[in-house]
Amino acid sequence: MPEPTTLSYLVVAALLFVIGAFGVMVRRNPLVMFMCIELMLNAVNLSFVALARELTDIDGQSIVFFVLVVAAAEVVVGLGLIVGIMRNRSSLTADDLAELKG
Amino acid sequence: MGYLGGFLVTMRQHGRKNRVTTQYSGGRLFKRKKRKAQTMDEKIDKPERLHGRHVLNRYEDGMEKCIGCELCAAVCPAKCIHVRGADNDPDNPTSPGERFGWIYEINYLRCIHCDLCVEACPTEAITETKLFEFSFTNRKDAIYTKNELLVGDDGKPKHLPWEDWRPGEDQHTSAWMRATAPAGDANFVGVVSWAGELGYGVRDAEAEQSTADTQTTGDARDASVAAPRGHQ
Amino acid sequence: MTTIVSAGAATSEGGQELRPRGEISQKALMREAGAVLRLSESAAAALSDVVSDVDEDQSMIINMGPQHPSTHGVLRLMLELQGETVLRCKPVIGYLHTGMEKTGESLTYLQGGTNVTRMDYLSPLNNELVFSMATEKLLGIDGEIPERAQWMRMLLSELNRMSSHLLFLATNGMDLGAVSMMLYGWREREEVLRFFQKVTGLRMNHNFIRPGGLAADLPAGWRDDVLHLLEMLPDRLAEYEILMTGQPIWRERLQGVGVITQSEAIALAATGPILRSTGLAWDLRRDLPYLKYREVEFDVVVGAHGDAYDRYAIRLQEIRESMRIVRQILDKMPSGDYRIQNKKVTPPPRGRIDESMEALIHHFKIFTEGFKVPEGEVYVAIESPRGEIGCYIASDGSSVPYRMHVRAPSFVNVQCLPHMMRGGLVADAVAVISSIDPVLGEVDR
Amino acid sequence: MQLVVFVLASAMMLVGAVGVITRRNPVHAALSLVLTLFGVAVHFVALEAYFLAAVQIIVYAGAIVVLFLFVIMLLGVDKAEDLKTEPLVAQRWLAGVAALGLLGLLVVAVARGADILTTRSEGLDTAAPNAGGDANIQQLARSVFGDYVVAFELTSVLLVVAVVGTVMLTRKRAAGEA
Amino acid sequence: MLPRDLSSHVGAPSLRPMLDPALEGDLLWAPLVIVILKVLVVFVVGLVATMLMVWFERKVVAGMQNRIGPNKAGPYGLLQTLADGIKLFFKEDLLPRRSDRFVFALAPFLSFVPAFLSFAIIPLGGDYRDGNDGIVTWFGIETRVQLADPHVGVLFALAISSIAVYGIMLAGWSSGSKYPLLGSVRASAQMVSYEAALGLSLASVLLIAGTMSTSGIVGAQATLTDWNVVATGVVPFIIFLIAATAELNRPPFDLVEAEQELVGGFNTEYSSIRFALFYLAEFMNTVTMSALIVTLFFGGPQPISFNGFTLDIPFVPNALEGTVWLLLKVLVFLYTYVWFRATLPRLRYDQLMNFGWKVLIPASLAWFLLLAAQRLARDEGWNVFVTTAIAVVVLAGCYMLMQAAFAVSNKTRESQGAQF
Amino acid sequence: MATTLDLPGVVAHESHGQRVLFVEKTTYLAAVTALYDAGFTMCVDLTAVDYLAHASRVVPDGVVAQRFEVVVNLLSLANRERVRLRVQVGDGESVASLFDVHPSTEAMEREVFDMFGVRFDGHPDLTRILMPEDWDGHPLRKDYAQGRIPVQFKGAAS
Repeated sequence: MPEPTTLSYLVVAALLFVIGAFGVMVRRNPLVMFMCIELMLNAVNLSFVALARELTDIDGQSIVFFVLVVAAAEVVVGLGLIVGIMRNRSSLTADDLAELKG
Repeated sequence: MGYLGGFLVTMRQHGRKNRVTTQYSGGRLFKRKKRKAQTMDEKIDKPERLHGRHVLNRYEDGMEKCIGCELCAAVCPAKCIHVRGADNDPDNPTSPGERFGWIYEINYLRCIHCDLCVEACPTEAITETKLFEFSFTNRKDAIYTKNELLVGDDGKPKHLPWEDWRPGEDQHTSAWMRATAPAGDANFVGVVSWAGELGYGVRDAEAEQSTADTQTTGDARDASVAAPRGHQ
Repeated sequence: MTTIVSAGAATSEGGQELRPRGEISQKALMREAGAVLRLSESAAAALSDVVSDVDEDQSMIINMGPQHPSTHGVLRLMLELQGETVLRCKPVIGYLHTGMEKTGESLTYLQGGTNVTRMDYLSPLNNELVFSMATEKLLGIDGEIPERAQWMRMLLSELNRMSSHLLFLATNGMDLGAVSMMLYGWREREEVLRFFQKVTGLRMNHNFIRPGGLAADLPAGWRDDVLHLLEMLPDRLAEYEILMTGQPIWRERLQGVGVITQSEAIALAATGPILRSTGLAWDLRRDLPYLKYREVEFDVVVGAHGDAYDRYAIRLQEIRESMRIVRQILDKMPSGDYRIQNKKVTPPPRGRIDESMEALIHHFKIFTEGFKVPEGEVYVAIESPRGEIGCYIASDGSSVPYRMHVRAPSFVNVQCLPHMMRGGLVADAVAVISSIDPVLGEVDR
Repeated sequence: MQLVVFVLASAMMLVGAVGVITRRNPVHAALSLVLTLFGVAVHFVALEAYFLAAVQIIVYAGAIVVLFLFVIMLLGVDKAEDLKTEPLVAQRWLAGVAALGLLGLLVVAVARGADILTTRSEGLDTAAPNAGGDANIQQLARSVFGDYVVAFELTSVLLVVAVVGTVMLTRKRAAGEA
Repeated sequence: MLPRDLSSHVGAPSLRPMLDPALEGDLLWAPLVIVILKVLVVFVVGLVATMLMVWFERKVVAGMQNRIGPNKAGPYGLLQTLADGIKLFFKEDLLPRRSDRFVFALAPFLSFVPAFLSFAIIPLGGDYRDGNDGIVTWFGIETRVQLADPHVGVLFALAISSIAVYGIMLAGWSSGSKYPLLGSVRASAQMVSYEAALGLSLASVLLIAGTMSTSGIVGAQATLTDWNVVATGVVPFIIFLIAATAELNRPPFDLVEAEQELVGGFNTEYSSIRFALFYLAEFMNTVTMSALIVTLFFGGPQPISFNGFTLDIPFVPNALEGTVWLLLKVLVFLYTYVWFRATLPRLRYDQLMNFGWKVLIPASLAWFLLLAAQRLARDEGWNVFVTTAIAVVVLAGCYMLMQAAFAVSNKTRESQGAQF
Repeated sequence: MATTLDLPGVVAHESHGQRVLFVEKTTYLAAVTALYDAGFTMCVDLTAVDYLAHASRVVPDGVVAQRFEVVVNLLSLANRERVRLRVQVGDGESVASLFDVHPSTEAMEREVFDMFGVRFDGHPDLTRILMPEDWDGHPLRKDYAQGRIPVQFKGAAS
């Protein structure tokens, strides 16, 4: 049985990233857009880990660790923003955020 | 530490005998271990005055006590008693006197067991047993007719299939009647003035309480009639 | 006639329900939010805890009841919540309305006890007592009730107070999640009820206290049974103190919850432990004494904060006070009649029926048509475990009350709920309902 | 064995990802996201990044998505989004084209390095001295707390800033405040 | 004899160490059968344990409340759970009209599966004595009495417990009704909050044990003084116990399903077998969590051993004795959980959150830092007492700072009203 | 004991040792307010009686008996005394609500409205309280037809 190579991991990661990017462009619910960003981050994480093993370098995993933390921070702030905006309006799409321009 | 004190309280309950519930299997006995099942199956003793389901009593000679006067039906706040009297056949009387209770029905879906009927009955015909554990599967069963209410030839209440009945629970069927008999008149406390029941004979009246209340002085008459309560 | 579809689409209580914010004017909202005190709109607005600037889509109206584990029956509270905070509350009652006041108009005074006893089913003897006392007052025999009957009534009334408060402790514990307390409370109450069962033949709904006295004398050995209760309870109460009062979580849950001030309580005619929790020592047993309460010593327990904890503590302490009274009753119980020997009211002794035809006729008359009560009207109130229970009877001279009204303490006390709940959490709502200790049979009658 | 795991995990991941962008209900989208995260975690395990796999689940699935769901429930925005109407003309087509372009780009990039990547290397140095069974974790710890300690401290600052900022954001304004 | 040091295996990436030492080397049928058997046994044991746990809880709580408890189905009511399960199985499966059908159906499994998963890493027995590290030999094959022993075992448990929130949360949300929704909002906040405390108190154990593998943690607790409850100084254990109770949604932290407040919370709309799954999951989780506590703090299957003296259970072979010990220790904690339930009133939601964030998390963090300081002092050769004292002073300063912050915040709240 | 109210249409009376004031509808609110000032701060009970079937009842001189009578029980906590007000209300008439003086009458007045159909002017929320919203009639009126479900018996219909 052939074993998956690093290349295959990278291809899968690329697919994941593209799906995420497409989602960000298409969806209008900011919550779902956030989720799509998470997809993209995960794609990157996956390639980092795959390459870390490929290159016998633990740094790839360290980066992923940082990405996880930053992702958490990002989600917290993002959701905070959404909650803040939602306080004043009942439905929310990304278009409504345009009002923030002032 | 207030947090922990409660733990001791709950823990302490384990061995205690002050249980709320008792082992009860609804009268079912396990076939193989009959004896064990019985010991597992505790019922709490019922007080004498308990208001349970009614019985229609007979005199010691087997005659029915009910005379069909409908007083019980009249006083029933729930209107759950239906009585019709009829004239006795002089040759084969059902009850002493002219009339007897021809139809006697109690709808137990309505009965509130206030026992006013027992107090009202002039002949002590209707009294209440200590039995309340009966569950019906249809409304018809809940309507007891004279057939079910009347005591048997031994003076004991009929044991219907849906009633959970243990030996000894048929005693003191007239306790409430005896308790309310003096109607507050101290002169009548302890005075037996009712006819005997089939199977039990004349039951003693409830002992008067003035004597039991040792702090107070009952009058001489009370003391004289103080008799042990009749556990027949 | 509404169609079935519309009846199915919404619940049928219509105007009795809490209306959504969008459907009421700001003014009405102020008034409603000021709920209990029904202050003027400006005064309500000045109250900082009146939340009026909430959007409707941020709040949610939720039904607590009529089927809800901790509404003590079929009380229905409509709560407007923001998150878990209660903004508004409206009790909707009537789900247990059985027309007992109307029924009372067709039952004779002799049968009436079976009716009123079912109102506050947790303290049936107090209901019977107030009904009997009102009847006796109408009959003009209230001064002639035998001593023993009065002491017996007091004994039963106090024991009933104990059983009712024990049940309160049980349900209060359960509502706050202390499940064991529930069973302990029921367990001790059961002991009291067993005594009642010995005396009256029934655990509840006794119909034992009747106009003119009591149905029967105390059974032999009653003194031992009462002493047994008095011996057993202090230890158990001490256990409750450890389990509940001593428990910091318990105190946290109750202290400062459901606060009501004295003036509010008076304005809402709240009586019983609710009024006393605000620091006002008002107890009809002491302040407008009836029976022989003048001759016994007891303290009126009062709180200071008017919160749920005070109400809990008051009831717990009142059990002890009741025990104190019962102990004195044991000492002072006289002998004699347990029922007035007024031929008009009391049926003749069974022994006399056989002796005299007159007695028999008299017996028949009392049990068929009852005794006639002179025309007039009267209001008598006593202290039930829940507060002032009053009985208003108007008689037209016949043997059934022309109008029999019971002033149910729970019915009035439930009005305090919206006020006590405002600003609390859902969990507090449960504690507050519990601390009111409503009996829905009495609320709806 | 490895291949089976790889295929299954990839399938999970991609199905989840497609779910995220196609499910109209945000809660369903979030659930799909969890599926993806699990797939990624399985990949991590297969790639010997055990610690990251666990952290991936704890942080992503256990906290971030829960936070998503919490907000969705709190705000009650769980109404289905209308995917039929497009706010901008041909947005979807353009997005599709852009995505395809991106994919092409990535594939080209990967393919450029394909010849090195298709060869197997030694893998991570799991036989670190005194590592015991936790080689991966110890190595990671050395890296994070040694080489990248400044970055680590910065992230912690970032987290604090994020928390404080969010608290300020969601705070209800007092009556007087603007 | 295969190499013990499994990690010394270098080479192709592999899942093997995650699974079982028996799978080491070439794939053979016998080990595979053993693994499958173990999976089966663990599953069955889990189910039976849950069943007995329900019975145990009901019986013990009944005892504490002066009741009898189940006594009809089977001897002493042992089969009551089975009877209930059968009854629930045949009940109508209701699907509320406003529910989200897919999620509604999925949620019970999301709750049920993690409950069983975390059982996989618990060492269920094995001989840990005399330097044995719990490996037993079955049919000539070395294996652990444990389904899996991943290196990140403890993290695995944490991960699973963070997954467990989904079942409850989604159940409440998908019911499409208000009380369950309130329940699930409570659930998500509560479980995420207490997970932090759980993880932090775990960190103390990991600091002492120096490994994340459960068998490794057990192996390090040979004598009574080595038990982590002693080694970490009780506090992490207490925090863990409390946080675990909250994580399990058991009284007094059962706000999620608070019957008296939320009519059952997240499972209000559930009936039939779906409800049974929730019910089972809850009790399964209790068993698992007790086992985890025993593993982490009380030496798991290790016998009680002190100062060279080992308490030996007679007539039980060493290989089995571990299981007996584990069972006994787990029983103690099961009893504790039941005891909690029988004794404590339920906390209010805000009190719960306050307790979690303002007491448990700071406390566990502080204790962890204290332990870390001690460890550092020992490693660096500093005076342990002085270091500890300094650490305590610093922590006390932090505590005071925190209290001051709370005081200020409360003051502002009082003057300006709550701002959240 | 507060002195008799100095208001027109108030007739003092005593019933079984209890103080009763017959108050006219017009002075009802004023009387309650005056009593409130005199210390009767708690409105313990408010109910009504429908005297349709007992029109010949005895009322003191100067009081015109009407079909309904609203009965209000006031309590003075300070003086420990009670006073009862009886207000004659004709069929279809309404009386003033005590709500502004005694908020406790909110539910009581609703109950009286529900049971007797007596309306209270100025009550903030005069809806039915015990009966369902779509109920016909007012049950405690004497002319309200009482339904009866026959008790089931085996032998004969009763």
